[in-house]
Amino acid sequence: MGPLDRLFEESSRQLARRTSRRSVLATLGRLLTGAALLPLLPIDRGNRALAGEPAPKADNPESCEYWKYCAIDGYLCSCCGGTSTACPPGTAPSPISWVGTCHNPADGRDYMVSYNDCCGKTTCGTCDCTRSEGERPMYRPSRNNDLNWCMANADANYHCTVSVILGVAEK
Amino acid sequence: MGPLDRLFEESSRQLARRTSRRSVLATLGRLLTGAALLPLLPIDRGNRALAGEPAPKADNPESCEYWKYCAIDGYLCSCCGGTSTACPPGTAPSPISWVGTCHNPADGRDYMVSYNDCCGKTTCGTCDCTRSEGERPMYRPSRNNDLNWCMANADANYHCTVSVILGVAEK
Amino acid sequence: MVSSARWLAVLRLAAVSLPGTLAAATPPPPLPAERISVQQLPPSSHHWVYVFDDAFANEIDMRVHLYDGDHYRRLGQIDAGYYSSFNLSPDGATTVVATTYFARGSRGTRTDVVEFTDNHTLAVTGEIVLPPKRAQTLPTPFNLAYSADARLLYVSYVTPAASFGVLDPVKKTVLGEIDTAGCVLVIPSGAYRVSSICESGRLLTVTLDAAGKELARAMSEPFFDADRDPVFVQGIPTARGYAFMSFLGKMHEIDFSGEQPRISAPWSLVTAENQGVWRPGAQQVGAIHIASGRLYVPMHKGGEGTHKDGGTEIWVFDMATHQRVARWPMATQGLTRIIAVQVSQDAAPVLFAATDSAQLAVLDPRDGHIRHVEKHFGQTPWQMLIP
Amino acid sequence: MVSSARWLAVLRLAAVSLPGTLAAATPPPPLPAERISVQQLPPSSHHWVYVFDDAFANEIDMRVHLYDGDHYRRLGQIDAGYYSSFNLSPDGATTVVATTYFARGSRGTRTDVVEFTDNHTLAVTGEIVLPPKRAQTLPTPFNLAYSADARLLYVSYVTPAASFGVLDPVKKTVLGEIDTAGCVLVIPSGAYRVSSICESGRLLTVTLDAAGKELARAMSEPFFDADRDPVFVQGIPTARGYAFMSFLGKMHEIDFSGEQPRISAPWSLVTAENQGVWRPGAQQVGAIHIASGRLYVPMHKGGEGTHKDGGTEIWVFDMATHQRVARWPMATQGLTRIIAVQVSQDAAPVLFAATDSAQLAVLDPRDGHIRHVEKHFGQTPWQMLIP
Repeated sequence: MGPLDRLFEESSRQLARRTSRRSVLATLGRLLTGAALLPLLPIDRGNRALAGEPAPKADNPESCEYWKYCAIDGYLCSCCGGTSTACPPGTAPSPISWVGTCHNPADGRDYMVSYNDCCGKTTCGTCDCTRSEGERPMYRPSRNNDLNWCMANADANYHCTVSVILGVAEK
Repeated sequence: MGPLDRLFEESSRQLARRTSRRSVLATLGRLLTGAALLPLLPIDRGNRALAGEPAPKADNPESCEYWKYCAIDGYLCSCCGGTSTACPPGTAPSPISWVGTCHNPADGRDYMVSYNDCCGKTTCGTCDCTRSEGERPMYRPSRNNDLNWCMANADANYHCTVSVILGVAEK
Repeated sequence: MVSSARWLAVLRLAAVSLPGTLAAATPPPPLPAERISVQQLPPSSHHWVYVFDDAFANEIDMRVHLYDGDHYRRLGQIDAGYYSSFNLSPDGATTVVATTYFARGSRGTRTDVVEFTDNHTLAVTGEIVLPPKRAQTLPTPFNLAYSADARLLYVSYVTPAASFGVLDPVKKTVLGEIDTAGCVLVIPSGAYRVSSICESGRLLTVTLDAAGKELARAMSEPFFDADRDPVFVQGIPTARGYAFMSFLGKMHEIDFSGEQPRISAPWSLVTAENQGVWRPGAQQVGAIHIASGRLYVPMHKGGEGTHKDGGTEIWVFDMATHQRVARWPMATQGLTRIIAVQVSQDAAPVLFAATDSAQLAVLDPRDGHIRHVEKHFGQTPWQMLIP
Repeated sequence: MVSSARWLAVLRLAAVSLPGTLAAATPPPPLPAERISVQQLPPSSHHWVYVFDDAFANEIDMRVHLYDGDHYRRLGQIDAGYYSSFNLSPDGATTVVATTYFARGSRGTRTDVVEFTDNHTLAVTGEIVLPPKRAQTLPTPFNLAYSADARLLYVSYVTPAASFGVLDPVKKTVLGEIDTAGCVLVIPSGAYRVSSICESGRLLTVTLDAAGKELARAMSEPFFDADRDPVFVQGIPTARGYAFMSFLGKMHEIDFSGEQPRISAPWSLVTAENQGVWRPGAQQVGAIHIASGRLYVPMHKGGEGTHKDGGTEIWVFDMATHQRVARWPMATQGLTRIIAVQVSQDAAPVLFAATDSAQLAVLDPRDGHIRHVEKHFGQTPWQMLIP
């Protein structure tokens, strides 16, 4: 029985009795990625305080200030042979991820962003970036960037992190 | 057949035919340590040019300038929980080693020093020290500090290096 | 071993290079041959600290350094593998490390394992191989924890489904696995209770028998709101349990001495006008000297998202009165942002602070005076434990 | 996916924050959802360099970085394990890494292995498990080397008894082991000769058949004196073989194109009055642009024992005339000591220099002008190869 099956079994047997519906949805949500994740996940708008400030390198994907990286904690794949959405050659993206809600100053919108780890090589070690806006501790895994999200990969070693727009964040 | 047996077999079968006696002795010498090593090893006096200069931290075993460290390249065990002659707790000294000839400014003598690696934990990482006086490339292993001298230990991981006086260097 | 020609050479050298001394005096005997040994640790001290280096740029090579806060020396190292967690046994005699190895360094067969190190010899004395479910996360005191009587050892699993393993640290076996219904971490209490933190802001407490089988479970009332003001999971040991600090600086003290956790009303580290302006932030967010009731917290000025940024100051509070009793800027003393704090529990305690530039500082917990700073103490010293 | 309330909010924000623009204009459509991919490498360039990071403070985590010397970007990483060696296949399509893994990171069962990485995908495509004899030493081009036709692969063994393994890189098997009578390293030539360097200053050359069995062996005359002026083992590729530089700056060119190595009379990088004053020193001590005959050497002022110290200057020589044609101080350009150099072999070459503070610099090999510097390029970038 794989982790997904097991999780569903747990959901029906125990989780639903003891935790809120929202928690269950978040738990399911963290097993998915891409646009399908969007309706399942809670949205965080806590990081708008800085929206009016100048965003110096908000349009450079090799800078930690790039707008999509608002909830990242790790190494930017853009500096490691990948791009902001592409894992470096020879690594594999994690199928599970955490999400953030990031403000794009270019169009004034907030976007849901999925952070997927790229896995199977040792730590890239360049472009360390910790921002953690809207990040939550591991009891909310869908918003947590401390966990090794390569955990479920065949090769579970963390290398770097990409960020992928899921869609505009619902108000 | 262990490496020592094998080496002896090689010595009798092939080495003696093809290399100088001195080379054979050096090869044997590097399998031993302690005072027994002394008569077998070549002596290098190339590093006396600096003997007249002030030796700033020559009496501090946590300094790379300590007189015994003249041919070291690695981490000083003195900074890693050991001393200049003691491996840190939980590590094991290498039974094989390289040697140097170091000048002790306190008594004006040159000493033969054996450098043994301490093995079985990952790199200590503090007090990096490279001096390499009288050091020779790996074709003279008894004087080479590039090799992992933990190579023959049960746990062959390099942690740090100690230095052990073998005796006064013969002129 | 010393020829007479050699003696003459020494005499000649002495005569040339030391003209002001008695050149004709008998030279000292040569230094004797030395023997290699393995250093033995002296009896342990209250001021020894175990410092976890996350080795953030080389995560397959994490390690724990044992450091002497009186003599300012490293005492030794315990290797910790990949994305690992560590803790100490209740008697301080053993370090446990939960870690992962891959057969080819960063690839290949994954082996999750708990390793036991004798804190007197710093040698690994045994291991328990785990199912490949170990929670690979940053340091907390609750990734891996002993029961109070050291008969059971609990290890967090996240696959990402959450559960925990129950281990027998004496027989070195896995006793079983307890599902935690999405709640995470292992907060140990009594014999044998394990509490986990839930996204709903509640604690799930599972009671086990001595063989690690579940006897009962219960949910607490919610004590925090993960949306509005989440708590750090780096709980701080108190006299009767743990305190959980929130991102905005609320202290939630929880008494774990009874059958179920008793949660006190929170109090705040910051005044109303400073809420959201000054805040705690670190990898290890606070330490309490229990006898004196002094709490040490790395604080900084910053907004949402800065909860890992590290403190520019250490603030000191009285746990009884909830008053701030001191505020120590660190930059003026040469430290960068404080990323972890720990304090010893003896009557003459020392305070340790690790920074985001891998400084390890030893401070006087009475006045914040820095007694000593180690530079380049590993790469990322993010957690410190003292038995 | 976008509600009308959301549109209004965007319009309102635009009206407030961008007063000078046409606030009533149609807003741009939202950015589309993105898909994760894995980056594909473009066709390889002559200016790509493979940089070996010895990771000296975390030696179980060595790695090779692929770097683009035109666009100043990392292209990817190949993991290299513990105390490893690497090389490239003659066609440049494959990176081979000889390394060691321990079952418990730094302890436990030792596995020596050669790993093959496809240089287009940077994925490991296969491995050969070795006997636990691999020479664990610092980078040279001769720790691990292909035959010219890529049918055989040689790997140095030091236990400390010296020998080498003969591998079949196609079938991924160990063919055998050749004893080298105390001589070390595998200098490949022809089909199939392997030369090793002996303490006596000679070369031992073993000739093999296509199955890796020894057919013959021969010893050269001595060409250096390990006592008086040893050669670095980091040989520099030349048009017909390799040049071995001595600690004092003598160049020993050896032609490996024939049945036996032909050793030329040495020439000197330093004038008589500078001998022993200025000297080469680095982990990778020189590089030659073969078509132009330009040799680049990190040089420094220093005495015996400084042969690993790194160069404060790069000196440029003409291999035909043996004249120094340039001398480039590096500190004035912001570089610390040069610990490795490499040059591409194309008609518009780039020169790479790595320093002891982990800078990676891209230079113009015509005038030494620095085009770009990467800081913190790993910990200890000690060897660079270009196919």
